[in-house]
Amino acid sequence: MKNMLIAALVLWTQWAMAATDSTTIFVSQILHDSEKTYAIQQLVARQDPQTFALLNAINNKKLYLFNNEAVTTGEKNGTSSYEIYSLYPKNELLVNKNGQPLHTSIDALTVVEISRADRLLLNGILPILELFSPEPAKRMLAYGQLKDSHAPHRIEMLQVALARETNTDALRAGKDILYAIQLNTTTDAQTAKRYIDSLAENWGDNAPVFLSAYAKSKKPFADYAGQKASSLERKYDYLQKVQNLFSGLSLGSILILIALGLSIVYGLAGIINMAHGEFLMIGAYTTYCIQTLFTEVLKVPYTDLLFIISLPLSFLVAGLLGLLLERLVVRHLYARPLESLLATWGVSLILIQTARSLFGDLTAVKTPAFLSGGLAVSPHLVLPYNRIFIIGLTALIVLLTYLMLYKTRIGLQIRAVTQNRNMSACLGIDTKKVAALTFFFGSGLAGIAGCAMTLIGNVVPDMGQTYIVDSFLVVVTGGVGKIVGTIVSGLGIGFFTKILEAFFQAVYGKVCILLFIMLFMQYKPKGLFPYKGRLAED
Amino acid sequence: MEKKIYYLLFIAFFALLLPAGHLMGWVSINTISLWGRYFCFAIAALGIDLIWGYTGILSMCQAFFFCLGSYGIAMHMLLKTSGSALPEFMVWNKVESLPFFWVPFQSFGLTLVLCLVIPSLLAFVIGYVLFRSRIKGVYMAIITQALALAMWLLFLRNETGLGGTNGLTDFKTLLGLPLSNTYVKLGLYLMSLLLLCVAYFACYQITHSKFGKVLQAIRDSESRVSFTAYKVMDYKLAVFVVAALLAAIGGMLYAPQTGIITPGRMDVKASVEMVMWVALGGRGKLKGAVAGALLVNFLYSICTSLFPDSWLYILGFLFVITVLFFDKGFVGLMDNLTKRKEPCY
Amino acid sequence: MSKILQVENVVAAYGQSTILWGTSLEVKAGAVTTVMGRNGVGKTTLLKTIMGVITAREGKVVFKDRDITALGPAGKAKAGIAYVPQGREIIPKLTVYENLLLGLEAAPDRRAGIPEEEIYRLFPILKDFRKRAGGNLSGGQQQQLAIARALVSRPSLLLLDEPTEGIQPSIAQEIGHILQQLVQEKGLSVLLVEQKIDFARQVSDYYYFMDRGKMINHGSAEEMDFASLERHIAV
Amino acid sequence: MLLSVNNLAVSFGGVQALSLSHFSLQPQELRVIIGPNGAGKSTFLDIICGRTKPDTGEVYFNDRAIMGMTEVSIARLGIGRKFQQPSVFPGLTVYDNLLLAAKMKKDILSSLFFKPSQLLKARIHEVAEKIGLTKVLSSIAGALSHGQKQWLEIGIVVLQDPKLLLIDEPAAGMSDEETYKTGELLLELSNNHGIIVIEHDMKFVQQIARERVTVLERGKLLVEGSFNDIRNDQRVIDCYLGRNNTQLENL
Amino acid sequence: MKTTRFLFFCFLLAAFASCHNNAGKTGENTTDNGETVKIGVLHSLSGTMAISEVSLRDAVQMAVDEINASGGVLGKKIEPVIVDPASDWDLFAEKAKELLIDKKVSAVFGCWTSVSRKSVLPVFEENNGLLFYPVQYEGEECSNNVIYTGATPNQQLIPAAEYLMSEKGGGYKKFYLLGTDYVFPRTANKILKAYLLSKGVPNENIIEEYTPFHHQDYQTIVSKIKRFAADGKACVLSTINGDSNVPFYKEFANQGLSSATCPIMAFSVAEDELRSMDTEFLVGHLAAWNYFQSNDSPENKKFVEAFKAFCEKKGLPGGSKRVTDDPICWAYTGVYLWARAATKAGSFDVNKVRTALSGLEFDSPDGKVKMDVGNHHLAKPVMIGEIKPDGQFDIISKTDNLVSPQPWSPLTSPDKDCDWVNHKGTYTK
Repeated sequence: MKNMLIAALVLWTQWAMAATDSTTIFVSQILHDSEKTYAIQQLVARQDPQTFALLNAINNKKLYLFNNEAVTTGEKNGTSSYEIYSLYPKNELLVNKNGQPLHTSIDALTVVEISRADRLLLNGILPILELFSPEPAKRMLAYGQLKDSHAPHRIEMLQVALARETNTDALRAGKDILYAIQLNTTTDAQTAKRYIDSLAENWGDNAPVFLSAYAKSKKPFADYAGQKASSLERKYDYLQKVQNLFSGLSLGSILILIALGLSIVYGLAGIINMAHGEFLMIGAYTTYCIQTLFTEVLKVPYTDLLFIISLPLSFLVAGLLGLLLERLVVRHLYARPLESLLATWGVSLILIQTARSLFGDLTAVKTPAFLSGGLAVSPHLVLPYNRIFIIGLTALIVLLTYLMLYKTRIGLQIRAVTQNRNMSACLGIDTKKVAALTFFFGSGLAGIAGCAMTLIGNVVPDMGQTYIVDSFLVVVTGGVGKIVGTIVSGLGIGFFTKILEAFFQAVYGKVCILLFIMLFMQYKPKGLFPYKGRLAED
Repeated sequence: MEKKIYYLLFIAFFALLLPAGHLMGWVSINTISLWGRYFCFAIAALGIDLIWGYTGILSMCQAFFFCLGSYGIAMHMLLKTSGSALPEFMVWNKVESLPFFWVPFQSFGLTLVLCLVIPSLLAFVIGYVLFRSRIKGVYMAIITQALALAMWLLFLRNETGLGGTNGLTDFKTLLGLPLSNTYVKLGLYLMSLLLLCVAYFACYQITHSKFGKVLQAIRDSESRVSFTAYKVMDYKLAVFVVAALLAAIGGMLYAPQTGIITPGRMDVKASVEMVMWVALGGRGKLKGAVAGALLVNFLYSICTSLFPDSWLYILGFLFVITVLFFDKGFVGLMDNLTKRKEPCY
Repeated sequence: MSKILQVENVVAAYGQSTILWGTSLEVKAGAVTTVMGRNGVGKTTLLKTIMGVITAREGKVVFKDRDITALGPAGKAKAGIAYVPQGREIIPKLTVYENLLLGLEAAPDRRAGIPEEEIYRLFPILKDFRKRAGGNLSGGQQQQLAIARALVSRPSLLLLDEPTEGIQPSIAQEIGHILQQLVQEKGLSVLLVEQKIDFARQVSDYYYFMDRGKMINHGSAEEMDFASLERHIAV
Repeated sequence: MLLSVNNLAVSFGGVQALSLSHFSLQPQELRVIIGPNGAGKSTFLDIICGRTKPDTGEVYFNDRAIMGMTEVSIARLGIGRKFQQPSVFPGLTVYDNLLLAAKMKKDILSSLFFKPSQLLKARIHEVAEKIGLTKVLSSIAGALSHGQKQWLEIGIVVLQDPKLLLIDEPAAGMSDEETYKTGELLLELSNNHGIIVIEHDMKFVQQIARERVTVLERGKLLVEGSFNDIRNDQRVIDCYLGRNNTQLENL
Repeated sequence: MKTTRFLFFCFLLAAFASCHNNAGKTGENTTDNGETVKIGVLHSLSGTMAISEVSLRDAVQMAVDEINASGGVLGKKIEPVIVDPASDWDLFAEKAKELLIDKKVSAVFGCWTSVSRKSVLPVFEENNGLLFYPVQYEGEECSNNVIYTGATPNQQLIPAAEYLMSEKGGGYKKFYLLGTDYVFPRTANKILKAYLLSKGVPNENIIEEYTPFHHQDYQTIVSKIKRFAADGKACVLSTINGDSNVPFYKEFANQGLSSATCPIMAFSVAEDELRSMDTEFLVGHLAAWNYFQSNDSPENKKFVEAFKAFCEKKGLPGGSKRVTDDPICWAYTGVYLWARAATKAGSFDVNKVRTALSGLEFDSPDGKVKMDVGNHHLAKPVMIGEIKPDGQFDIISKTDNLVSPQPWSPLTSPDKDCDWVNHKGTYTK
């Protein structure tokens, strides 16, 4: 407490001392409701980087008073508390006495109202203002906007800003512009070549554009720039291909995740479960409910933990509902695949409508922080974390499923029961229990898939329908009841879809995939991995 | 003999009594058109019963063939309605001249021929590819379902030149007769009824001929049929084409009575629903297919008005319960109720 | 000889058609009891009813002085009855070893594991084919596997349904030997359903004749008149 | 020569299922093939009737190469097949089962406008009489007993009026009496047809093997000869019949 | 035998049931018999569109309840006939016929998608019904039997594009027109493109792209946008529909794009869609509408409160957490417009009500709006909103005056216009 007081005192004295400065006076006018318009005009005219943070806060409508000091909010921490940055005279993160960032709820801050008209005064200096924005994305945008600038003072400003730059992406974007401007202004051939090299080496977003523009000019080393530009383009195309493959992998993983449960239920139990997609929906809604329950009913602040615990819970909930379905409906339909298709279709109608009346409409789940954004493998190759997570999850689940089915007693029982129910019973297996368990497991897998799907899309009652036909195709193409087949065909269809999408539009890609599968079935009518030898005959 | 009387009564009721009721002012034209549309569905359902009920091939793309018929006739009507101008949707789609595949549909005769030929031809090609590689059972169901999905997506695209999601709508005349005219509606209704009767009779003949027995034999044991020197593929193909034809005929009558045809009629759901009619009515029995199509659609119409919030539950439970407990459908259920129980082993 | 299984006036049916019309039978402990009869008289149905695959509508099944009529197949398996059905019913996509593992499901003590040594001594072919899919074995091998699988559960009663159907003579003969060996060495009780007199004569201690769902004659091997037996099976 | 086969070989998943250098059959000959389980006997029949495609080899039927033809064309040439597991049409009546099998034009149009002639009806009743199914002609085939189905299938094959009948384990699941009757039926058929029978029941084999018996082992021809030759052949005894076989001693 | 008889009687019963359904009222041409006047509500309560349309049913119900509570119209209580066309376009036509022919309703409030409107249009024209259509649409239509309370393209698209190009809007120079593949996005983009070209935006700075309904996988498209936006000053004009939005915005954020680098201006994202969405990725992006819940006029505050209270009282999903948005506001306003017009005309007759609607003014939650004299559309203000974390919009721009509706965009159909007073609907200038 004492320390706090002293700190406050020190801060206050600093502010009081600086108040003699006219800039400080304007700032204080802005903060304390007098002559705001005039003060802002003055600050804009001065173009003093020291005030940029403050002006930025005005522009972003994030200017607050905290302990009588101008502050703005930074990173959000939890549901309602933020990091706080002081704005003037110093722009820095406020810390508490332990040196930890200070977190404050938004209610503890007093909003400084600036009218829209006043905010519009900033338009003139916005480009350079944003150079000093605390958000890297805005800085990047600001660098971009200086592209066509030839005003020397702006270049200086750019250099100043780059000197302070900490974010690598923003730094690259800034350098991109700087080198480009310098390249275009220089008259010396060797210097030009050096800048060309720097541009290419830096490889910002605009580098190919600048280089090819330069290549069109009659300036020295124009051809050289052209070569560099096309080499960058080639590199970029190559990265695009990698990105495409990654997209295919991620789509394939999703398909596998859905098809796996389907394959177990359908391939091994002879049930075409048209309601499988609805278990996916149930898994997604479970995730949603857990989040709502904790954050809105129990008022616990949101943490990423909620998503982690929803994973097993969505397995459980979807599985239990699957169990219920098995008891009520599917039990009567073993070994009648076509009837099971129709009955479960009816069930899926009911489930969708139930979800609709329970949850009403479009909902979505908050993506955990550790899964937002992406892994920047190289400047132009960003692999989103949520997709990486899904790929990893799929791999893990495939592994667990494999172990469960082929290395445990229950797996053996499942395989036995699904191939010959009566004989398994005669061998002493409780077939009802095993069948129910199979269905539980299959539906549970769909539930996990649903939980994972919340990372990508929204949660809607008919979300299950989106992928269901594709997943059936995966199962059929892979060969019924074969995990390996499901994996290979899931990945195959994922890759092919993405590759074809690069050439055609999504729809035509899909039609092509289907034609391809039909042709494929011409010589592999029982899927990729049919059973061989005597087993094949029936 | 008694049986025949009821068929005659059925026809008499719908062919005479209902129109008469309309002329007397008891039955609105809307009800008449409604039943006319149900008859179109029933025609398609007969096809499904042939291929699924009798031959045991679950085809989940019948709605696609249904729509091909509908689209054909709709294209013709739309061209007649818009006269020399381009159909409206092409205008906002930035299409400047009539696409080549629209041109033949300017003639009614050609339209009729194409509406029948295109679905049969497609069914032939699809059937040839699928049956050649001996895809059957669940594989057949899934692949045809995926096919329906792909076609649906294709028809949804505006580039396809068939009106995209909006489909084709706002037809005014057929053969120069205004579609809004009550008597034209009545005529279409009677036409549908007539064709339903013809289709029923034809299917009856087919299923009671040796051809029909071969179909059932294929359902029971395909390999035995081959070893008995029948070309299984020919038979399957024939019945697949016949089913597609029936669906297309149903579709052709459907479009003018409904006034719109959209890809929504051919999505995955639509095909499964069509199969559902037959399942609910009683697969493997022609009257089951007709009964299923008529009753389910009737329930759909009634329930969406009477119980707008809960009809899906009602129909959903009906589906599930029928499939679970009355696997022979309405007809089977009534057989059980009315006939003395006999060994079913 | 004490009796291990007693079937009293059992009536059983598939759906509407009744197959067993009050069948009674006793199986002696430590001996092979054979049921014979023409095709379609209900022999297989009798075994299925004993095993619980078909529920008896009337009558009782008593096993080791315990009424087990109401138990399902799994319960009966656990009580100590092993069943080798007609057509073997090997789980086709499981390996031979996995099929054997399934035998353990009904064993009184799972942890004891498969008595591999004994099984492979009786059926050496299974050792070589341990990792093959059960469905890829030939008919004779499958029959051996089915019996081996039944033995893994250490049953006190073995139900065998036409073990020689479609089996080459040498293996049929071998199966006969093994059966005799099991009965003699381990005191296993066997209920055999068979149509071929030759095989039945090789192994049986006691005979029943069945016609139209009922036992019409029975007697021990010694007192059996095979001429009249063939007459019964004829018609 | 009704059927001759040269250098036939097929393997499944790397395992040689059949490798037969030569096999031939005279018209009106009844040939029994025996051999251990898995010796390739059924595979051999499968290849002849077009169900399995061999890797190499030639099959001539009436001096016509039939390899690569479809099941249907082979069946039309006059080869009929009875399977190990009875394969009939369980949903149709016994009469319809026989009707469909009867020799006639089998394309779609003829089927559509087909009307059974008196001659055909008489023929069906005649065959039904022979296979003892007259009383159950109008019942559904699925409701027949195992043995009746076996006979119905034989009836189906007979009505096709093939020149060559391929019959796989007709006695399986039949009592001795039924087996005997089946044997008599086959013998009668062999007056007009070439027949290949696969069987394990040695008593049955003895009954019908008037001419030659072929023994296959591991896909290869082991020995061919009269029943008595075979019965006493040491190789056959070792691999198939077994020593000290009480059943055989009864023969 | 008996089965056939049974079946026959089933059909008999069914046919009679379907006749009975409408037989009672046949012969009576007036609809305002008795104490009540019927109106039809034709919104999907199941199927894909239920997500959006259920709220509109609720809004209509609320307006009806309010009017009934204050004494009804012309002394009669309004009796809504609610049916469920189940997002099935054929069923829309069927239900429209049922409402008009069998139930003889005075007006119908319904439809959301263009295809549903196109499906019922011939029915309304044939039977001279009156449809109040509350959703923003693509224009190029002008039916005498439809009252369009939603926006025409010039009331939403053009002001939004104008704003983005303006200095204060960010001065954007490159435009990615991304939409779901159906008539609204297609027409909207046609108009937008014409507008942008007319403003001197070079053709290569405009990209048009469409995805199918329910598209979920936006990886490829977002990486295209990223490249397009690399050199700055690019924005996305999105007509993406419904459930494709969240995957799109999520992918957008995941690939490192933001509202600062490349804002998305959405024409189909309103408060109701944002209600329980995770708005984290959407914050800062824009939307253009005629109404926002955050509009802080007293009328609107009252309306919002009333709507929440209504939903809570009726036990509708969401209860007091429900929000209002543009279509809800216009669905609600539509009922009042009809009631006012009927009162003004002194009759429920369609022709009279229609005449009375011409030029009618009404104080909607959005402020004063006015029916166009000739073209059956509503003149209203246009606003641009910025998405806030709580799923509401910060109104950052609003037109000062009402923008008059132009069903035929002068940009794409300069020769056409619509007027039902001086011309017979659409005419060539």
